[in-house]
Amino acid sequence: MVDTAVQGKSQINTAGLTRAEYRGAPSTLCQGCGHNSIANQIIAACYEMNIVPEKVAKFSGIGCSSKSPTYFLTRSFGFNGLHGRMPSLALGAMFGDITVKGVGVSGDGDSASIGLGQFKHMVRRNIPFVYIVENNGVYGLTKGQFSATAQKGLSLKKQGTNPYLPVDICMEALIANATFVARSFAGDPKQVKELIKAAFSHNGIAVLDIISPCVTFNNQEGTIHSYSWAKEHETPLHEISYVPPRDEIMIDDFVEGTVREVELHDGSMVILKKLETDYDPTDRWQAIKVLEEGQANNWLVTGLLYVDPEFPTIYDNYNLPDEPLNRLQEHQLRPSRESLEKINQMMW
Amino acid sequence: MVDTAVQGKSQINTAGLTRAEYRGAPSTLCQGCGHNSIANQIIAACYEMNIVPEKVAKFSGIGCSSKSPTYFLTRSFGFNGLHGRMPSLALGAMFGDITVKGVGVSGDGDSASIGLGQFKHMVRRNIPFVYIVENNGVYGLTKGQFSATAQKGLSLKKQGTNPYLPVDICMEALIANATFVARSFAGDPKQVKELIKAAFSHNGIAVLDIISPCVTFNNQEGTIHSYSWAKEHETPLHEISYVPPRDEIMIDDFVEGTVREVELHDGSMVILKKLETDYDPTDRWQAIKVLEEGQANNWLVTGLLYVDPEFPTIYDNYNLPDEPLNRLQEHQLRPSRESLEKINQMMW
Amino acid sequence: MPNISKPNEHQVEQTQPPIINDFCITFCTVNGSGSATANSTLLRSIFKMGVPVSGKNIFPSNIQGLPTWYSLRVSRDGFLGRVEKDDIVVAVNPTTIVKDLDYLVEGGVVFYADDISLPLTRDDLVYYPMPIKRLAKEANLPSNLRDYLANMVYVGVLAQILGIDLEKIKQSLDFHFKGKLSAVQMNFNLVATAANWAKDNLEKKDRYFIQPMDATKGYILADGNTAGAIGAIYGGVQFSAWYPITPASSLAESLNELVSELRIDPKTGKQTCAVVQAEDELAAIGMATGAGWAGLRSMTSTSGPGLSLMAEYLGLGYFAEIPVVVWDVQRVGPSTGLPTRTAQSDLTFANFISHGDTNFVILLPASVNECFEMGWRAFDIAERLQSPVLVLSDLDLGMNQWMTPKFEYPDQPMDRGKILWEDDLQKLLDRSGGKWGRYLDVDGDGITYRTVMGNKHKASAYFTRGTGHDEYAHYSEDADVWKHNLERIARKFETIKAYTPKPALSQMENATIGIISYGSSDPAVEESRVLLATHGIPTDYLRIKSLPFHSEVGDFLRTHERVYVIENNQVGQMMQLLTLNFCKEVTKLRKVAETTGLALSATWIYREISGMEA
Amino acid sequence: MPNISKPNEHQVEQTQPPIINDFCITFCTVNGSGSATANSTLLRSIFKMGVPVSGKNIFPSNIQGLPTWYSLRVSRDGFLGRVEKDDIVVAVNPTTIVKDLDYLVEGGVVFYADDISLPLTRDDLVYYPMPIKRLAKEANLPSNLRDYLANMVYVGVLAQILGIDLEKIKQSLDFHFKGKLSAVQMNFNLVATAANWAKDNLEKKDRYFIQPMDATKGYILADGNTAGAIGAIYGGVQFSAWYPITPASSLAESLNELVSELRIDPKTGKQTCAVVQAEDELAAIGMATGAGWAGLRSMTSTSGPGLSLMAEYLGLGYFAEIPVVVWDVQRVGPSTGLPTRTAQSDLTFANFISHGDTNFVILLPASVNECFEMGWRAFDIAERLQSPVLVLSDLDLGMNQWMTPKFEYPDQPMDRGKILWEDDLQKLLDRSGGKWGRYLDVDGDGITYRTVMGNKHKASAYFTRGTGHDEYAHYSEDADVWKHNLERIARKFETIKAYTPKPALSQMENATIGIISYGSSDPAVEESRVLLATHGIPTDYLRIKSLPFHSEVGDFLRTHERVYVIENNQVGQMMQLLTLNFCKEVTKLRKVAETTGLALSATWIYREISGMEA
Ligand SMILES: Cc1ncc(C[n+]2csc(CCOP(=O)(O)OP(=O)(O)O)c2C)c(N)n1
Ligand SMILES: Cc1ncc(C[n+]2csc(CCOP(=O)(O)OP(=O)(O)O)c2C)c(N)n1
Ligand code: SF4
Ligand code: SF4
Ligand SMILES: [Mg+2]
Ligand SMILES: [Mg+2]
Repeated sequence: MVDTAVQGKSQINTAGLTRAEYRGAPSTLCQGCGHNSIANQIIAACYEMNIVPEKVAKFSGIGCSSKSPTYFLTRSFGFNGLHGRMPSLALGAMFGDITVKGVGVSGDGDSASIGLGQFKHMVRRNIPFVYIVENNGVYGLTKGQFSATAQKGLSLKKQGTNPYLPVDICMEALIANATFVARSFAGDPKQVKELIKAAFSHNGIAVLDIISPCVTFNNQEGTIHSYSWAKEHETPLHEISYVPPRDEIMIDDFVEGTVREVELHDGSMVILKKLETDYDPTDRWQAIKVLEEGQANNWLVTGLLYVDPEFPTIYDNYNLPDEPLNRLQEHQLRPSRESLEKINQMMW
Repeated sequence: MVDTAVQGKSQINTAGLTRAEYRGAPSTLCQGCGHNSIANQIIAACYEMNIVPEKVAKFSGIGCSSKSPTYFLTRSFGFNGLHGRMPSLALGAMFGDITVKGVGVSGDGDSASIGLGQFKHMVRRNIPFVYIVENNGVYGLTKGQFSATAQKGLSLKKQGTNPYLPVDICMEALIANATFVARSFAGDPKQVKELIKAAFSHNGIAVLDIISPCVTFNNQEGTIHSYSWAKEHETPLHEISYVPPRDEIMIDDFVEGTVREVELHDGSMVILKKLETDYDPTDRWQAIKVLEEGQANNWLVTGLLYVDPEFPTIYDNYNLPDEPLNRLQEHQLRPSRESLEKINQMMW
Repeated sequence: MPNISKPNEHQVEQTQPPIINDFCITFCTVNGSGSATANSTLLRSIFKMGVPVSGKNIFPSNIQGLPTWYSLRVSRDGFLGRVEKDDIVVAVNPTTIVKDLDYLVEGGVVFYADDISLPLTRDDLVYYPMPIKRLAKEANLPSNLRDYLANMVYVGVLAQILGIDLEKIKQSLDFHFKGKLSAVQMNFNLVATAANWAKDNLEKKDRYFIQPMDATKGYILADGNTAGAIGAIYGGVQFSAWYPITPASSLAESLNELVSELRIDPKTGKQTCAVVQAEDELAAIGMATGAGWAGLRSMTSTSGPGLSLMAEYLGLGYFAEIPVVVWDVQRVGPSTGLPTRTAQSDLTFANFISHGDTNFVILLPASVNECFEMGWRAFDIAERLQSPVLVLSDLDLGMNQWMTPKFEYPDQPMDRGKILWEDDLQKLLDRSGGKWGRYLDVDGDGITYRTVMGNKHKASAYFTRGTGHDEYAHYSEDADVWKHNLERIARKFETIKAYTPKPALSQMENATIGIISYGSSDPAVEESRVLLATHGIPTDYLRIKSLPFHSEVGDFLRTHERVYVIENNQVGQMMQLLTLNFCKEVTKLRKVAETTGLALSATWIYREISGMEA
Repeated sequence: MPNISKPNEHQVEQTQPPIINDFCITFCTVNGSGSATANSTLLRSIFKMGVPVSGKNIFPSNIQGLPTWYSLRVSRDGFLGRVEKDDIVVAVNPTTIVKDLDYLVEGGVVFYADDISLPLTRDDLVYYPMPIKRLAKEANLPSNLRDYLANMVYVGVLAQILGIDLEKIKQSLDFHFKGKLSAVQMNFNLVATAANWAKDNLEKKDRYFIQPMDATKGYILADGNTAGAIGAIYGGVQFSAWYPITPASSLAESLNELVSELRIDPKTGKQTCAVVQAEDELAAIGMATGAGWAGLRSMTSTSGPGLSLMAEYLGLGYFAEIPVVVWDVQRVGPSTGLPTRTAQSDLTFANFISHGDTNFVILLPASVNECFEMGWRAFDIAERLQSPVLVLSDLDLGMNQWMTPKFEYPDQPMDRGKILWEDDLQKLLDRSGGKWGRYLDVDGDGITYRTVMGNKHKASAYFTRGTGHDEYAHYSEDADVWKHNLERIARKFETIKAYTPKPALSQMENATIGIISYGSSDPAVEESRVLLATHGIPTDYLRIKSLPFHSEVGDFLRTHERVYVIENNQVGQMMQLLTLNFCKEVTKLRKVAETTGLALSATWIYREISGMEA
């Protein structure tokens, strides 16, 4: 309905590219790993949004999740950084060319254990960036130890029982004044894809906490990071569709009063079809509340929890040139000889 | 009324000590610095609670605030650690002797900027520990740069204008499932003291976010870390009094229905005299709400925001001996010769 | 696919003598496929037959589906190092077979899964097909386990062709599955079936044989990480904080498991050691430092990236004088490097770690047995020195199974160093006229007396800090105080040499040249010395066991014409430290170093040295 | 309180000749009291009189109320290093006066606030009372400023007694208060009043005089941190991330201020550099590394503790080959150490920083002027080398005001290194038959071509990582790939020697011995050489300006009988690096190193060397 990209798999989108041109190297992750599904949705979203791969930069930390940027968008620059320290790396890099869209893929260990501080501070700065946490409750790459998002009481063979309450990535993002917060589930590809599209259009930090089961180490029935639990308990706040800028919305596609629309900074729209209740994603307080409720009721609340499309970004503090910073040349960067003479005269 | 310690300054408390014996070295902080008042209340609280100084261990990071553990309880062991990394240091140390009470003094830079990750993870582990953040919105010791709790829009002479929303220490603690969260103001010594007493009695992490103005770098009228603003906008949730264990509470001191009582793990009581509204500090959700409200209304909400006296602590995961771990001797620590022989037999 | 009998016919000369208990088998599989059980079963079985063995796992940095190699070396002479060539390849992974065969010696042997299409690259080899899929299928196994169990087919086939005792295989399976009968039976049945199939269908055409020996008495099979953990347990470790990282994780994980087995006080039923999984390495070293300060025998274990994150805290430990043990199970750096490959390249970083003038004791275990020994001894040294002690192990030592002498019970009581409890402090005060200072050098050895948190003596408390302080632990910015304090601390590192392990010397008759090496390069060095001696180059060998250097190192340098310094890194880091400390002898030093992610091999060392000696 | 004229009478012999423009005044105050303005006003005024000066602030690690010293050296010969003794003390702090007077030379001078009770320790001195409180009170100043302004009293008194031109003082105040007339007037009035008071009430009894000279032409007054920031601005810095830390903060803070003055594009009105205050040093180096990767001239600035936190990222920078400039404005370590004192003790740590085999270019500015120069040059080197470049300054250089030659405009166009934009890449592809790899060594100098984020050429993108990778930036765990890649990277550090500053040689006739030093020890070394020469010990001097060493260093060692290595740290860290690199010459090396928190003094160096030469 609102999917404006071409339909066929081998067809060319308005960027002149086939879907295949958005692919990455073959995945080396386990078969069935949630992270692979998410990579596929990133590919689909970028293809459908007609994004030019060269206008995207990919970042990650260290972990199975953090490997995945190699598995999509080969034609984008990428940087697989240090464990827990992707936020700073990405923030610095984005200044190089703010016309490039940044996307980071991290894990729950990477962002909630070692990286909690950097994650929160990046969020606080509201840099335009799509920050995906592939959340499986364990350290996959080091063989299944509990991460900070692991369920309290979870028992794993080699690890014993986790005594701590989990860190809630979305709550952390909200409290840090994130301007776009969403939760989803790798097993709900349609929602993942639409959220990624919206995130790419958001002018600010967009945090996506995606439950992404680790089939090798943490997929026990009945535990919160498993496919089965997530499937059973997923409670979407709405049905989400993304409409790109300049696309006509066929408002009569929707029964009056059954949708909410949020216009993002670039003119694109997020159409939220109401489900049980009417959820307003521009109310930060409601977002916090629905998370608390979800926790109390064992719901996996998914969807766009919160968005503030117009909050100032970090770039607003810097009066940056239109030309990408990294293309400026010597004459634009080195002040004149005379100016140094003036400085010398001032120095005594 | 509930102050059970001796009254006169030179009198001896039930630990056999004078108030002077709780003092520290002379302060080298600026005159009027909020941190000094807080140190004085720590002295007063410990004296009045009859705490034996040797049964307290003091910790801090780096900053003006972190210097203050030298300015109280000279007879307690202390460790002035690294910037932002006090939580881990203290956590490890406390295992040495869990009969010792731990108190940490940190700053907003120390705990909300560089130390946010360690702070949150310490909180999450619910180690019994009094964690005081002397919050002044700036890095005092490095001469007044904005910290992560600095007010948005604050303009300082050398620093320009702070573009970011502040980190809210109490909110961060609540979200991290702290079991005792309070906010106070260095200019409200009575409240500070009673909260410190309650914190010392709490069996779990007790986070005290105390607005403590930096008179040298961040005390401008009308800004949220100044004495004047805090005085004007302080909105106590209740009038708090601490009653030590084994003390009879004269319940008729209070008009029926005007107080709430919370019994802490050691049998002591926190008596909360109702003010405008009836605030229930055992309801985490209310705590979050009142913070949001405070923010919206420009209130400095103070008092005991939240307490859960019975949540399991980190020690509950470890079946530790009654005897302090650091007093165990060789025969208790080195397994027998035979046991090693058994291991050798198992190794092939 | 080449005819099986064909290459055999015209390549393997039947006249060549059999090769008994002296060859290397490499298993080429993919990770996550369950081959580890099969491989270690074979290793254990051969070991049980009294034959020296070692196993090296060459695995990728992912969880499932990429090529993995396991090299099992059988060595009647007890050589345990890596060899450059394989004698036998067990080829189960079609994607790597071409390259895998390249590594075979002339006339080597290939056991291959019969659904792989063999490459035509080598016609000098003996090929044995193995109907892995078919036998596994016929065995009627639970479908979720079939792929894992299938590996037992090659166990059975190899057992039959090489002569591995099926009874020992059964015992090994029993060990592996901790006596769980159904599992043992299910696996063993397939082994037996496969062995039978091989007996009926394959004709022995190669010359490799396993024969029982009596060379493993007094030895055990273990990995260095487990050994380090056991050592720590017997060293009385009371606190460990760690963060997961390959190849160090299993040290802390073993420790965690062992605590509940070995460190429950029989009297009180209470646990005498706490293991905390921290949120990262900065926190892990912070926690361990706190615990060490509070009087606990405290440790952390990590690998290179984690060590980098510990730099700031280690400087605090040095300067505030806090005992703590840090295991660095090295992997290939710089940076994330090759997380699942081995190296000895953190040495100079460890030596110079943290800003300002610092120094550290570094222990260098060279065997699994020594991992155990240094596991306990490190605490004695740390508490004696009151400073961080670093133990540099590596992936090869830490994660691979080694034959090693059995662990020996500590030959010394614990040395808790100069710690004062209430009575001790009172006595000291009585003796000294009331004078005691945390940093007061009473004994003149640079090491001062400490009390710890919880001490109830009124004079016991002091304030610890990373800033300047005087002998009484008071804050000081005074120039002389600073200088003298730093000089005293430096003196401790002279004192401690009486407590740290001296280098091990091994001599040969008529040797005029020497070798210096350390850590996991030792087995390759030992073997290379035999090679060199056979070729007329006898060598003396000094193995460094700890830093700072002992005077014996200088003596060794002085008494040899040339000294080869052998290590597994790029720049020759031990060579650098030797140069720094024994610069006058430097013209004698020769660097023999490389880093490829693999352990050094004796033949490479032999080539390097004999080349330079030529 | 001693009678003022008394000690004077029987101590200062009027027959002694006057001392002109060659002495040291130390101002003893408390911090946070506003004395900094007074002190720098005097410094500037004397400088304006054409007399060489330098000022050193010795301040405590707190904000207010503790003793602080400011030593103002006047040196007609242009010596700028620290001196061990004071000639004149301005005593305003009663708590330190006893010790302060101890530092005075025989017959020195004391200007003291007349409400201080003078100690009776020295009767050889000339004492001048100053009615600071009274004059300040009578001046009718705004009460909130009175205590600060009161310091102007000693400015006036000293001006009168020593002969400092009041007009220059006015100019200095004008400079300080950026022309704010009311402030200038208020301060100057008090100066004038005090000068008048002194004229009327004090009789000159000492022999110290300031007289105009013409020795400051072509020189400016500046601190190293500001100079470094200006240098960076002229180096085209585009991104800086930092975290506050003494003594480095003012570098980033200056940079931040300068951007809005100097780096607004006149055409677009846009800002061409972004300065980000990070949440800590781990984040600062992360941001700077990201920006460097994205093609920005990127930097961070910190001190020891921050450098420790940067260890992991620097290893990534080395291995992933990312240009980034890291300033370490050193303070006294280890650990938090003495945060407000100076040292050169991060050298070996910087050299070996990060796990695994690494290497780094280290620049060693020795003067404020060189801070400027290396400020811009560091970017050229970093982008040429594609690796982190460390600049080691220190507190003495960075935070103190120095007389220094004026900044010279960069004599070379920017070297952006081997960076390819769309057209460049296309040309390269055309040339090479479509072959381009991020890590492919086309030129054989170890340095490969890079594209950066935002390049729209379809072949430009690659994936950067800290794990093993091949020439095309693809993930690889291959042993040979690893080894060759590391070898190529090592080669870059040979190549770069053509780009890094060579050591500076200064010779004397008949010198047979040499001195090697670097950084802020230079002024003391230069002065000590004059002292030594005067005592018959001529020396040659090689000042190291960068690491890795150039061949000139070896030449210098080879051509001198003994070489003294002079530095401000405990273990002799440059001496260690020299030993490592030029071990054959090591018997010639003599360590002259100490660390007390203060800059080295020429007399100390003189005593050390002449002692060893004796
Ligand atoms: C500094 C550092 N410490 C530890 C490691 C080891 N390590 C690699 S991945 C990882 C955890 C990854 O967990 P997560 O981010 O949840 O990703 P997942 O594998 O579960 O997708 C760890 C601890 C490292 N690479 N660097
Ligand atoms: C690793 C490290 N980085 C930076 C510093 C410098 N530093 C000292 S105190 C401080 C900030 C203190 O701020 P805060 O915690 O708010 O304490 P305050 O002085 O305001 O009480 C900083 C950045 C340091 N000591 N260590
Ligand atoms: S180990 Fe878990 S997280 Fe890693 S690839 Fe496998 S399933 Fe995914
Ligand atoms: S600078 Fe600020 S925080 Fe520091 S002591 Fe002074 S008033 Fe307190
Ligand atoms: Mg995970
Ligand atoms: Mg602060």
